[in-house]
Amino acid sequence: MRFASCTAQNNRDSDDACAASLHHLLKGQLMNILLIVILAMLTENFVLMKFLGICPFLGVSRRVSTALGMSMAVLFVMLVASVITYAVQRYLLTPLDLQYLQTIAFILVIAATVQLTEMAIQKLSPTLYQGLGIYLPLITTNCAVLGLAILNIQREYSLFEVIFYAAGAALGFGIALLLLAGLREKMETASVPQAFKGPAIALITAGILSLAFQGFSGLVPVN
Amino acid sequence: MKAVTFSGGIHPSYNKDLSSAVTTRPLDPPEEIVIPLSQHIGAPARTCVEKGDEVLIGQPVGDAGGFVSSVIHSSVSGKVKGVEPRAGAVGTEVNSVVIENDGQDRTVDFSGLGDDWRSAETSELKDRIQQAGLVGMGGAAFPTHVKLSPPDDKPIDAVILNGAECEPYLTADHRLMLEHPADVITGLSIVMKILGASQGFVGVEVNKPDALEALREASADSGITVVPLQVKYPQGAEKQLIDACLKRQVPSGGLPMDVGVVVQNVGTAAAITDAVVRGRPLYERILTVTGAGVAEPANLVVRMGTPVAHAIDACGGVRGELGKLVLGGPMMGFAQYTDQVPVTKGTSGILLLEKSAVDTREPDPCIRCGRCARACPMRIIPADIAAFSARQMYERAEEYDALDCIECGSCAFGCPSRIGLVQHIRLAKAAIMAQRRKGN
Amino acid sequence: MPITDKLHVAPSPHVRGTVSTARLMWTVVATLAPAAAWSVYLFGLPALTVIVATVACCAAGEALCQLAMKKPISLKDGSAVLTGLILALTLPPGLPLWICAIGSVVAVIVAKGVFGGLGQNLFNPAMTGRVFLLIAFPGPLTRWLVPRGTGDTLFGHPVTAYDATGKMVEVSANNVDVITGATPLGLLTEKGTAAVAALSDQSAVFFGQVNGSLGETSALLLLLGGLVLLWRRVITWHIPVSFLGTVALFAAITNAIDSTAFAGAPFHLFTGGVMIGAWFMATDYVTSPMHATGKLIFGAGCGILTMAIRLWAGYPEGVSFAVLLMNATVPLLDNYFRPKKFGFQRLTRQEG
Amino acid sequence: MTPVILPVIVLSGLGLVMAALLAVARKVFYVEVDERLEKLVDILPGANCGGCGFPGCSGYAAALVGGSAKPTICPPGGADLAEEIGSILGVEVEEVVPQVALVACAGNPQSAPERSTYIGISTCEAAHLTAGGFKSCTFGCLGLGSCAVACPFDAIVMTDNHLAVVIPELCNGCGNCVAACPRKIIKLVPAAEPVHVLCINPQKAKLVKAVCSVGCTGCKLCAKQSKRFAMTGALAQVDPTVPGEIPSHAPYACPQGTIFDSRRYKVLDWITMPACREEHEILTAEWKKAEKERKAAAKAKKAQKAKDVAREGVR
Repeated sequence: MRFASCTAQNNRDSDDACAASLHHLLKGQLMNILLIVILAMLTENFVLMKFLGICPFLGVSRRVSTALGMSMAVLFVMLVASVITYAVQRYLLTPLDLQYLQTIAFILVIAATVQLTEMAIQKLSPTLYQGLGIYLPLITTNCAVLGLAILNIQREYSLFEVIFYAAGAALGFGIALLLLAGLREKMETASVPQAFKGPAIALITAGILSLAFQGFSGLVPVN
Repeated sequence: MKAVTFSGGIHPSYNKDLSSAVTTRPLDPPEEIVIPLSQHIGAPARTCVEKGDEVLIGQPVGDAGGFVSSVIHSSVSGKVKGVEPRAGAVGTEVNSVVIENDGQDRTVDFSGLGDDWRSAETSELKDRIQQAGLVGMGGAAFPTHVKLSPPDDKPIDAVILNGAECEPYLTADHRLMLEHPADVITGLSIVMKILGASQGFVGVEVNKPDALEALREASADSGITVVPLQVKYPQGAEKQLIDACLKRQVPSGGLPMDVGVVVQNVGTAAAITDAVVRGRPLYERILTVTGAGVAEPANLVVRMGTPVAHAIDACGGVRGELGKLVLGGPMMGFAQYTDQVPVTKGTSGILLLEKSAVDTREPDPCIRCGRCARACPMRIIPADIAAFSARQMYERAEEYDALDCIECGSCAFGCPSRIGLVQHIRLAKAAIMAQRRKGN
Repeated sequence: MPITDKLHVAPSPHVRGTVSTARLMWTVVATLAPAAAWSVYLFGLPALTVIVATVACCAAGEALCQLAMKKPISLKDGSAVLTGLILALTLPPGLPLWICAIGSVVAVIVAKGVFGGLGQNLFNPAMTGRVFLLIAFPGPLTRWLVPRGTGDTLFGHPVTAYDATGKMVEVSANNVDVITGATPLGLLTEKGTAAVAALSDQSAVFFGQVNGSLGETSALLLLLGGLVLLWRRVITWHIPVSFLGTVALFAAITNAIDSTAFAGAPFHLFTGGVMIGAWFMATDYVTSPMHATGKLIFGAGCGILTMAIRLWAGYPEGVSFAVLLMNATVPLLDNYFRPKKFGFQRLTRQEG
Repeated sequence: MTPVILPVIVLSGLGLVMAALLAVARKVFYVEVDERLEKLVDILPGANCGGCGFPGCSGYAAALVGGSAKPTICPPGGADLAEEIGSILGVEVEEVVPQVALVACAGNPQSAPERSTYIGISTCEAAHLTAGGFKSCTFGCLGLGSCAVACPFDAIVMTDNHLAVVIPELCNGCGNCVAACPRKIIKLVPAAEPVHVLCINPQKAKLVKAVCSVGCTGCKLCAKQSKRFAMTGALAQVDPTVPGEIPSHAPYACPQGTIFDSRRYKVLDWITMPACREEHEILTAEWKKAEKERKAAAKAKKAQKAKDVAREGVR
């Protein structure tokens, strides 16, 4: 919207200045976006730094292929849900002074988005649908998506920033999921003691992965 | 000419000087000869003699049991004592013709083509090779006439003779090339004529300079190239030899003829000369009796069907405590449970290892050092395949190209954890093939 | 003479090379020994106790795991000792021994034992132990002794000291329990390149007359050790070269852009854990990729992450985090960057 | 507007919009699901043993719905399950004969000694492929437990004397062990069959005796006791297709002690406890003595009769 004012003036004298400011603006904006993406992806990695969305993180990290599918599903849900919840908050709840309905309204939106994704996946890729199993509908109550929607509002991000923060968060989720899936696939050929097999060793692995991600703390300052 | 090679491979201790200087000598056949009817890849031969029959040297005792099969001849003159199951080289009992040697060495009439082979029809040459019961003498024992009958859509332009003898300890091919270079070269010329190939190569590792020299002299003016090869195991593996000599890579799952090449062992080439020029079927071969477990390592000309115990006795018997008895070389040979197994067409050596040299320790866990993958001449990943195989994950093993393994043993040789990589992969291959057969 | 004894039957091959797991591990231990000895010379008893305690705890931890899992005790293979030694070399001298013990337990039990022991672990045990300690005990882990021969000031900065309760006190002859000073990387993070300008000109960093973790001191000895590993064919060149190369390149570029904010390549190469990391930690067989391409990517990843953490993140040093993070990518790297197998490409036949 | 009504309206509106969206999506992404499939998956045992030959229970269910599998081939489920499947699919079901696996080898290291020392991977397949196995008898159980690993029901015990034993009570007859045994020693037999020949070596007496003291030599003495013993070459086997009951003295007729009778011993005891064999030998001796006496008596009777006849003839 800020660009619009620039072009609308359409004044020859201010053209150069306008271009310069646009350039500056773009550079600043680009840097800002890059920082937001890195922030959401690494420094505030939803799974490994904020411990949100652990259920699908452990549930569908057995195979790299399903993990990839899950990451895509989460990316879609996070993007759509972020945008819709942003709109619901900004144009419905805030004007009507109904902010206290935030949680229930957001869950409604997220649930619908997840349902939509589920139906689409069942139609488009039955194998992936089988692989994801119960964890797909469980994105509904996935605290990562709800957490993202609420963080967007709390941080007072613009729509533009919301989209990139959501994308970064989904990428971060995807990276964590893929790394863990790779590690767990490798563990299939390891002789893990009987007592630690399955979720136990997966949790320990996730813990060490989280330790490693601590290295990213402070990489990007939070606002 | 600079020595050529392939990528990967290992440098084991060769220990060839135990026997490389010992001139070959014929071994008198024992009183009883046991000739297995299955000495080759393919269908076993059908016996064509009965108990009580008199047989001569060179007389067939078994007819080919199909196209991919081989004729088997008597290696002594005497009386057939029976046809019965006897211990074979892979541990199971094999139907064998047992012959009592009368010691007179009477032979059938050998009538060869002499120098007329140059003008003979290729079909006659091939027929003589088939009737002489020739098989690959490097170890695999694949019937030679089958190799010389490629389908029409696979034209052959090059023939390579394998004189690398990259297996440690073995010196049989070395002695053969040194003592009978002309036979080797003539055999190659016959094969080239049969296949209509324009190029002929003999690949020899440079640790046999005298053999290289002898072959160079024998092949002067024949248009055949003697190729010096770097000393590296498995330089003599078919696909690696072709890669080194011609820079052609046999495609995965393919055969040498897919790149227009046929490979024969030098021993087979000499036997081809024997069969075509002199009319002598394959009833004896050169082999090396060697290892720290034998008193006097030697190279012997041994009749097929001679129990290995007889050959060992001829070399001064066992020295010290015997741990392992291996037919073939140490890298790909077969360990035996008894010394009563007979020498067959594919037996290139008898290796005796002392008890102290046998490693009975349990393997350590894999530390993923990657030595196996770097040593693998097929550039597959033995450690991963073995890990999948050990957990019956055969589909993953297939995905990791287990079937491309040539079982050369380079991976297991260098494994710091002493893991039986070859055995794991062999099991995976067997399981994958079984699955495929089931699927079809 | 018939054979009466039962013969051994086994699948081929019937001969084996002489390399063994134990020999590889002890070779690495031996190549690390000079650097360890140097740290003992520099810091005296506090360094020695850390090394001895950590190695002993790691060995005991490993033995305990193997007892619990009813496996044969395999301390002879040297892997636990190596883990202990590497962990010790990443710790500051004078670290309380109970912290050393906790680090050792995390290293050999949590990061290795519960995964099934040698060869089964996914993360470098020593790095896991070190990162755990760094996060759990940030104070003690960043309290550095001043090495022998540098006096009461370090690079022109006053030396701070802590009393027995950990409170910072003025240095005087009577009240000093431990004399400490910031590491070169710590100085860089806090005070910028000007503070270390004098330092980077000096050969002290290279030869090791600096303070820091036991194994962060002498880049020279570590480099020599690494070269020995390369010469003995214990490791391949890929990971160290791509790790060090990436660090150098990254440092050179940032230094060229803004030399007041970013130090140059030699400084980044020879300070902190880059040397020990590139030669001894990132090259750990179990937790690094098996094949050449994967190794190059792995090394480069370590380099980039190390520099990113050093330059921008909250910690002055990033090698251990970088190695641990890249450890997590190893299965994916191994799976997607396999060597091209023989006969994969059908070559065109020559005519004739 | 009261403070209650507005939020209700807002949420209902939001819900309606979402519902409409989903309704459209359902049309676009409609997928047909066979209800019978879910029902079948529910009633199948869920052990995923693979005894039916399909990949797991869900694979079998899919094959059933697709019509490419019979309802009777689930070994753990047995006849009851077959009937249930039949009712879901609406088809008639034939009768199922419950089967159990049997390890047909009793040659422990004393009776069938090792001929070489094996070094290598500890599975039967691996040992079998290395110089034909380390056991003197190339048809004997190697005792490395590949069958026990393959058994999804833990029904196979590896004994201290290096043999595998199937516990019939635990066995569901899925046949995984049959496929796992490289020597084909394990076979499926009717669960109700009490008597078995514990050997599969088809070779002639001389060769069998050279390698094992409890192997079947093909002497045919058992076949004289019951028609149910059928000879395939030089190997006796109980023929499940022949009706009738095997007399309890039949095992005593075997000079090698190869025949096992579950009416007298549990199979695990028979394999592991020397006392069983000792008792068996005593009983055999008693039976032979009785048999001898019976024969002698019969002979005497016959002779007497012949005498009588002769006497009568004289008269």
